Amino acid sequence: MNLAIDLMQAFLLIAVAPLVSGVVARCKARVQNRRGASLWRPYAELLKLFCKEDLVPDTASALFRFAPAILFAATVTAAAFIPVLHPAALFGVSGDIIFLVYLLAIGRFFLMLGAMDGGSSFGGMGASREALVSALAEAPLLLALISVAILTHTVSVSGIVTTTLQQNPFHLSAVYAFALGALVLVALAEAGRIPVDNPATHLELTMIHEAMVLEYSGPSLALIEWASAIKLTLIMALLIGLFAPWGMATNASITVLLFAPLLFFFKLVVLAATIAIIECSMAKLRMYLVPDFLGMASALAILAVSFTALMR
Amino acid sequence: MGLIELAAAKALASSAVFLFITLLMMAAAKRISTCIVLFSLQSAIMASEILSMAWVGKSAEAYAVAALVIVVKVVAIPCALFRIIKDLKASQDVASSTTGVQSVFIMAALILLSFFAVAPYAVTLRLDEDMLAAAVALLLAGAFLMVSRKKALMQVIGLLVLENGIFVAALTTTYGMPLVIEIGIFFDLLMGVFLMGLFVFRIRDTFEHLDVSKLRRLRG
Amino acid sequence: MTLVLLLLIPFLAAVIVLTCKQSRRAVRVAMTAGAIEVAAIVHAVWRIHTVGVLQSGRYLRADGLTAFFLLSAGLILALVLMYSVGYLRHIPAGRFSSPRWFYSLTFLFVFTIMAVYLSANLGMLWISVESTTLASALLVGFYNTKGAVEAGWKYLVVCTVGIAFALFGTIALYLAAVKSGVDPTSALDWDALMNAAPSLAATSNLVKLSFVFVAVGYGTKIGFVPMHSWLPDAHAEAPTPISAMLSAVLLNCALYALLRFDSITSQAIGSGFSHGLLLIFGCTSVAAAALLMVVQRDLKRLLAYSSIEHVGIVALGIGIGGPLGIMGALLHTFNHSVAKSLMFFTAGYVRDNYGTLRMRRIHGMARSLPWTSVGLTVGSIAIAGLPPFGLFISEFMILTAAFSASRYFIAILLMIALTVVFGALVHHLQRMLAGKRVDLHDRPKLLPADLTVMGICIAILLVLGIHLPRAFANILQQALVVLQ
Amino acid sequence: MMQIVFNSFFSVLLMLPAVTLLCRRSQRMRSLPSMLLLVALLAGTLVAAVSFWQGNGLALDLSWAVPFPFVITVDRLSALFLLLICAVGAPVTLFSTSYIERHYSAAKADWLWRLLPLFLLSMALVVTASTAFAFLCGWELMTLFTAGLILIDGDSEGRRHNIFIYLLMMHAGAAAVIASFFLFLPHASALDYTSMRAAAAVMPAGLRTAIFLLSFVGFGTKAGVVPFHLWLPKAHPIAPSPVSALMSAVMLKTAIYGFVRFTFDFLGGGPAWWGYLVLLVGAATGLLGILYALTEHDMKRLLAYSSVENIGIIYLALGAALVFMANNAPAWAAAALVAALLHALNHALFKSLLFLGAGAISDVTHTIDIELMGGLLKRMRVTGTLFLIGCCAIIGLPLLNGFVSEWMIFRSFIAASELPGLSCAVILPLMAGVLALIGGIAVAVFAKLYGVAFLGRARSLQAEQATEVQKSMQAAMALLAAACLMIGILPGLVVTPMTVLASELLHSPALPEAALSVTRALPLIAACVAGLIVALASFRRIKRITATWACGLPALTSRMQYSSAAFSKPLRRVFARVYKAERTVDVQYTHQPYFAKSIVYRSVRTTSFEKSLYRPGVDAIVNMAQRLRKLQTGNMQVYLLYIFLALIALLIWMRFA
Repeated sequence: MNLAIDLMQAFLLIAVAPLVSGVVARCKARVQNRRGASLWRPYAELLKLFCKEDLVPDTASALFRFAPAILFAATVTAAAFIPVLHPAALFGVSGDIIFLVYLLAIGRFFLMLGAMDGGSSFGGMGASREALVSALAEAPLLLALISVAILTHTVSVSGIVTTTLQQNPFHLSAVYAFALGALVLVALAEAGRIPVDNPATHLELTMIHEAMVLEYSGPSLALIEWASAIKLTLIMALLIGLFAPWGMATNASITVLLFAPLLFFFKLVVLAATIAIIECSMAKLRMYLVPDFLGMASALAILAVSFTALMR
Repeated sequence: MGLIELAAAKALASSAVFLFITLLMMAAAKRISTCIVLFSLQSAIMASEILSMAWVGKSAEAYAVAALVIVVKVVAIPCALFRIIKDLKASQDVASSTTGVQSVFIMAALILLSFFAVAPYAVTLRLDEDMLAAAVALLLAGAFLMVSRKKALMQVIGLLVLENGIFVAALTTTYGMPLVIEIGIFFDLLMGVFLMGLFVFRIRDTFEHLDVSKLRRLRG
Repeated sequence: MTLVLLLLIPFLAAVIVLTCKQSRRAVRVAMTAGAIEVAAIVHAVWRIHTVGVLQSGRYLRADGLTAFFLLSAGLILALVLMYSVGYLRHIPAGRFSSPRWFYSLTFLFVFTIMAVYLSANLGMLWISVESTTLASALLVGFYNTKGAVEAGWKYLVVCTVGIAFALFGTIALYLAAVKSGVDPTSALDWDALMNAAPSLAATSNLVKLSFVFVAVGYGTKIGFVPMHSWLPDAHAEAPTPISAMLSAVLLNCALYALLRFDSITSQAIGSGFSHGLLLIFGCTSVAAAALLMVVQRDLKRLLAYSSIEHVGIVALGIGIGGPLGIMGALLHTFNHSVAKSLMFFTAGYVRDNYGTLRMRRIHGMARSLPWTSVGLTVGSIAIAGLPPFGLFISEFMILTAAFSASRYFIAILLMIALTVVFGALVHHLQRMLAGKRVDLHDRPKLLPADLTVMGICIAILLVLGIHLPRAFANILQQALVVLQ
Repeated sequence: MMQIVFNSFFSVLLMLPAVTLLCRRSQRMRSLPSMLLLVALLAGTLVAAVSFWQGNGLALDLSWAVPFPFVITVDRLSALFLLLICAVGAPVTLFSTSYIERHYSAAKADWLWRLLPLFLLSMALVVTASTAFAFLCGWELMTLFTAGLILIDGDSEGRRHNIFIYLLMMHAGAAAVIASFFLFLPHASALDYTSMRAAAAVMPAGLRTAIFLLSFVGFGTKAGVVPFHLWLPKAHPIAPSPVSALMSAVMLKTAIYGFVRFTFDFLGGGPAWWGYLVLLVGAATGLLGILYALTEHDMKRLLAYSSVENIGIIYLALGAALVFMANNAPAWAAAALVAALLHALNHALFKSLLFLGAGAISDVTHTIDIELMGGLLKRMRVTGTLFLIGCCAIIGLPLLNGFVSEWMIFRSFIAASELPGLSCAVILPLMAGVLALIGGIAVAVFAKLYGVAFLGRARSLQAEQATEVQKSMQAAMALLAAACLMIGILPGLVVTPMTVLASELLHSPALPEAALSVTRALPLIAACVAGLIVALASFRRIKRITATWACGLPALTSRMQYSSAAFSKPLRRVFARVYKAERTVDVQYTHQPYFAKSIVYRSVRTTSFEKSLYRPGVDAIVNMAQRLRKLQTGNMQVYLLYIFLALIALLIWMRFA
């Protein structure tokens, strides 16, 4: 029974990912008082791309074709780590936060190599900027997760969620605040949202993620787009799991199972709205200000970790 | 016989003073030949002292040593040195790096220093203090002469004075070492002087001058 | 009887070689005399090994310590004679510098060295050490060039002055012995003094005075640092076989004499004072020589300074004392003699081929003189004290003794000095070995004799580096017993 | 039985140089030495593996031959490192059978085949020795043979200077190691490991600290820890590729072995500040190593600096183990030690794979400058994929062995939060941040290396005409890649014996379950990821080859691609203070002012340890020597004065002593 729920959780996360990016786009449109595209447009886009031809540049090697597959596989496996409805996710118990971070690293690494295989300057530019962002984002991400792990005395994601479930929501320690701050900043960098990278534009000066996937088309592009959507949802689910898991189904009764997904989806929409508001209220940071942005995230993470020991 | 006893005792007592006088004159000397004469005078004093000791101690060995001293140090070596000077026709100047007055003062200081150095040993070993002081003074004077004089021949004379010092030390403390050792030391001394003479000729041939302080090719 | 033979052969050889006119006959006579002499040495060492102490007449005596030093002297004599055959054939025969004179003076030099080792009496010991100076002074000034004459003159004067102080020390010891009741006629004999040593404690400050003078006197001959200034000039300007003899045998002679005095003084007033003095000389020698080797420009002067450094190490070995320390020091003298003679031979070949010894002007040795560069590299690795060769073993022994006597300062100083020396050697070596091939068309080629000489040296160093042969270890043990 | 195989392994390694002398003449037996060496190394791997798993201590006593006790025993720790030497040595030999024949003339090849077995023998001797004399012999010989191997490749001015620095630093390090061995003497009867262990227990604290610091400096110099890393980027790149693979992968590990043997086996841990010192130095080494690697475009120098980084990571783990020991948490100390040893083994495997890859590329394109490479994956498919596996492993991506050891290091850092002490509960988790930063930058460095060298358009003619290397070279690299994958997916195979080794060494209870949870989860998750990749890759899709989008320009040239300098530019700006780069741009104009003929941009790192730390030291020694040299004035009177002054000084000293 548990295996069924875990698999269902994973598929739910993968399926709902394009919807979440649709919600974010809709919220942005609403904030900019535009009507915005329909919520289901990302699905249509993925379907369109899957039916198109896969163009491969002549200079590219086999790696160019395998990179999207490896990226998608790694992101999906990472998604299996995150508890959504029930605290025990598919790999949630055995896998842990370090494993999760390094799985995301696989995807990023192969995306960078795929970009450089295209042989054009855009790929190199995107890869070098992605290298900058990911090099500086990895430390605060890991430190923030570690601070939460230290507080809950367990390293596996499900373990963290179960212990935070049992805690009373109102007297959480200051560590959670710092960790949440650091994780939000890093999440924006990882998901490639506004302050760090502008997902909507093709302007060479600003794009990081878009520059890398410029050469891709057809099913490969679909896989990449879907994978980045899953990554966004995965991070939001992680934030929810770590900091606001209440309402998850602890026992397997049907009524709770029906109620839990609704609550989870409501939290996702709230997060999507906040991202949309952040995107509309801020302009993209200049490339050489991103290190300061991530520096601030690292400072928060370091504070979180040192406070775990001080507050003991 | 009393007279000879008296002379021997007097010689024993006063030879140290004569040695000091020769040292001071050697410090003041300007020409090499005067130094050679003073050296042979010094050796003569030493020989007289050995003779008196032999007379007092009645040991045949001491007579032989005294004879050796007279033959080698008083006659043979000075003649050899004079012949070297004549052959080389080198300038007689001593070429000292310290002026005459300074040398004398330094020599006097060395003599005083030797008295202080010897004081503890003379008392504990019940030795004739002033002769031991003379030995140490000769040693230091020889060293000073070799360091301050630039001429090759003066180095030789300095070394001979130093050897004299050691010989006097041996003499006064133990009334002479076994004869074979004494002969061996004399033989070495003679060979040493002979070789130095040979080298002085060689320096003369290769460098055309005898000023030791100019031999400075081998540095570092 | 064997001891008298040891002395007689070199003296007769010196005379006979002087009489024969053509240099070819002189070389042949010298070779045979050399062979007989080496055979006599080996026989004597074997007799000492079996009998223990050989005594003939009042003035000749040989015990375990003598045997050990005789062995190294004999080995180096054989190597030098073999090397000199190749060396002399292209030296212009001057008035004095003909092979005839060269071999007669060398055998005179060997005669004096044998006299030093075999003398039973400290007075005789002084006389023979003084005569080694006289015999070798002519050899240093053999070439009659400006540098050689200057070096010879300085060597003669400085060493004679130094040795004079040693005489004063000997006399002081004689006085101390006579004053504390030893019969004057035998007061200088080594056995008499060793037996009466405890009674010498009464006149302890006189014994101390004598050891200070002896240390400064023989120290000048050994080349401890404040008194070392003559050594680089003499070794650099002497003909190569002679500088090998000087470095490998003469330093050991003076060291042997100092060891004799050291054992008497440590019997009399305890080893604290004498070993303390040796440690002072050892530290100054090792430190100053290591630094000076860094800035040397001439290959032979570099080797001379390395001899000073190794003598310093031997002094440290003895100064630290203990069975391992002294055994390490003795083994170090043997290894160092072999390694240093190998280095001087290769330096000789380099000078023959490149015409100069200034290291900045020597390039491309590896390609133009392959065998000589092998010898030079092996020699440098050996004197730097690296594993496969004997010096690593003796340095290992000395360091072990230093640490177990918890003398940390000395051990650390020694290791820093060894590192600086290693740096200096590699720095000079790599500049000489590398570079393009220099065509040395008309230069003399290596004779098979030269190759065998280098081969023997390398073989000995390797054997001593890996496994101490049983017989050699026994001789070393016997020498140790004498010094204990 | 094992004893016979073990003895034969040693004797073959010893006799092999003689064999190469014999078969120099005959052409037919050219490959005999390599085959013999390969067989010997396989035997060695077998022996090491068996004694590592079962822990039966093999012993070989050669004291009869040498004046000092010379005993070789293979306990578990030695077996692990012997396994490391032989497991990396065998593929490297297989690689060099064809590499050396193609790259070097007959004479040089013979010298290489003489010195290579001796080099391996000296390392094996260092790792299995159980007396000080044997260890030190191996230690010094190892340096000599490496210098010989490097010299074979050529002796130009620059190379000789590098070798000189290498020899001098190794000798200084060896002096420190000798001192740390001998400091046991006053308390130990003989210098063999058993009596040293006993002596370490009774020693005063001051002496133990002295031994620890000396062994840390001595082995740190050989391992390439930051202040002493000067020689590593100078010596590794100029060695022949198989030799630099052995040096980087295996020789650095002998230093780790030495440090572990001293700190954990003899001294058995010490006060907490030892741990913090090692942690600090490890962090500095890791960060500086990877930051210097970032700026390199010479492949072998980049890999050498990345070795410095990985040594830093190993020292971080060792530091953590020391801190755990000080706070008496032996279980977690054993876990940290296992992490360090596993990372040493992993680094040996993937670093040798990368160096052999670099060797294969230089064999085909005759250059190791990645700015002249590009698009090699299309032309050298097998080498490209194997190099990719190596890069993924060194970054620590989950399916490969790098991840397992880094995960364990992270896990032990996190576990430190449970310790009562305040300082370790804060410092160690923060060190996890430093390790993550090092990992992040490593991803950038190896993305640059692989992207610029293997992907995109070929940047030079040689890269254009590159062809695949020989089968034996590919097989060697494949072996190493397979080992990386095997440990990556089934870590239990290697980790369980290591846990036994660590708990034996630290006399601690079994490792905590949490430290090994990854070894359970890895196979399952690996299967899931692999399954997904295969499913997606096999999805048949219509594929059309077109030209890369060039924004309307007629055609893209290779110069339009991002070069390695461009790729690392953003990160170099972030860490500008570490480099203090000196940038020069010189433009040559054609006859009109606005039309530049060529623009050359050069940026050189000005900060270097050599200028700020080593140069002043050497100059001080040389100045002192010059002043001392002036004392030898050449004037004889002055010499006599020295003697008299010495005499007087000693007389005065006598009066008071």
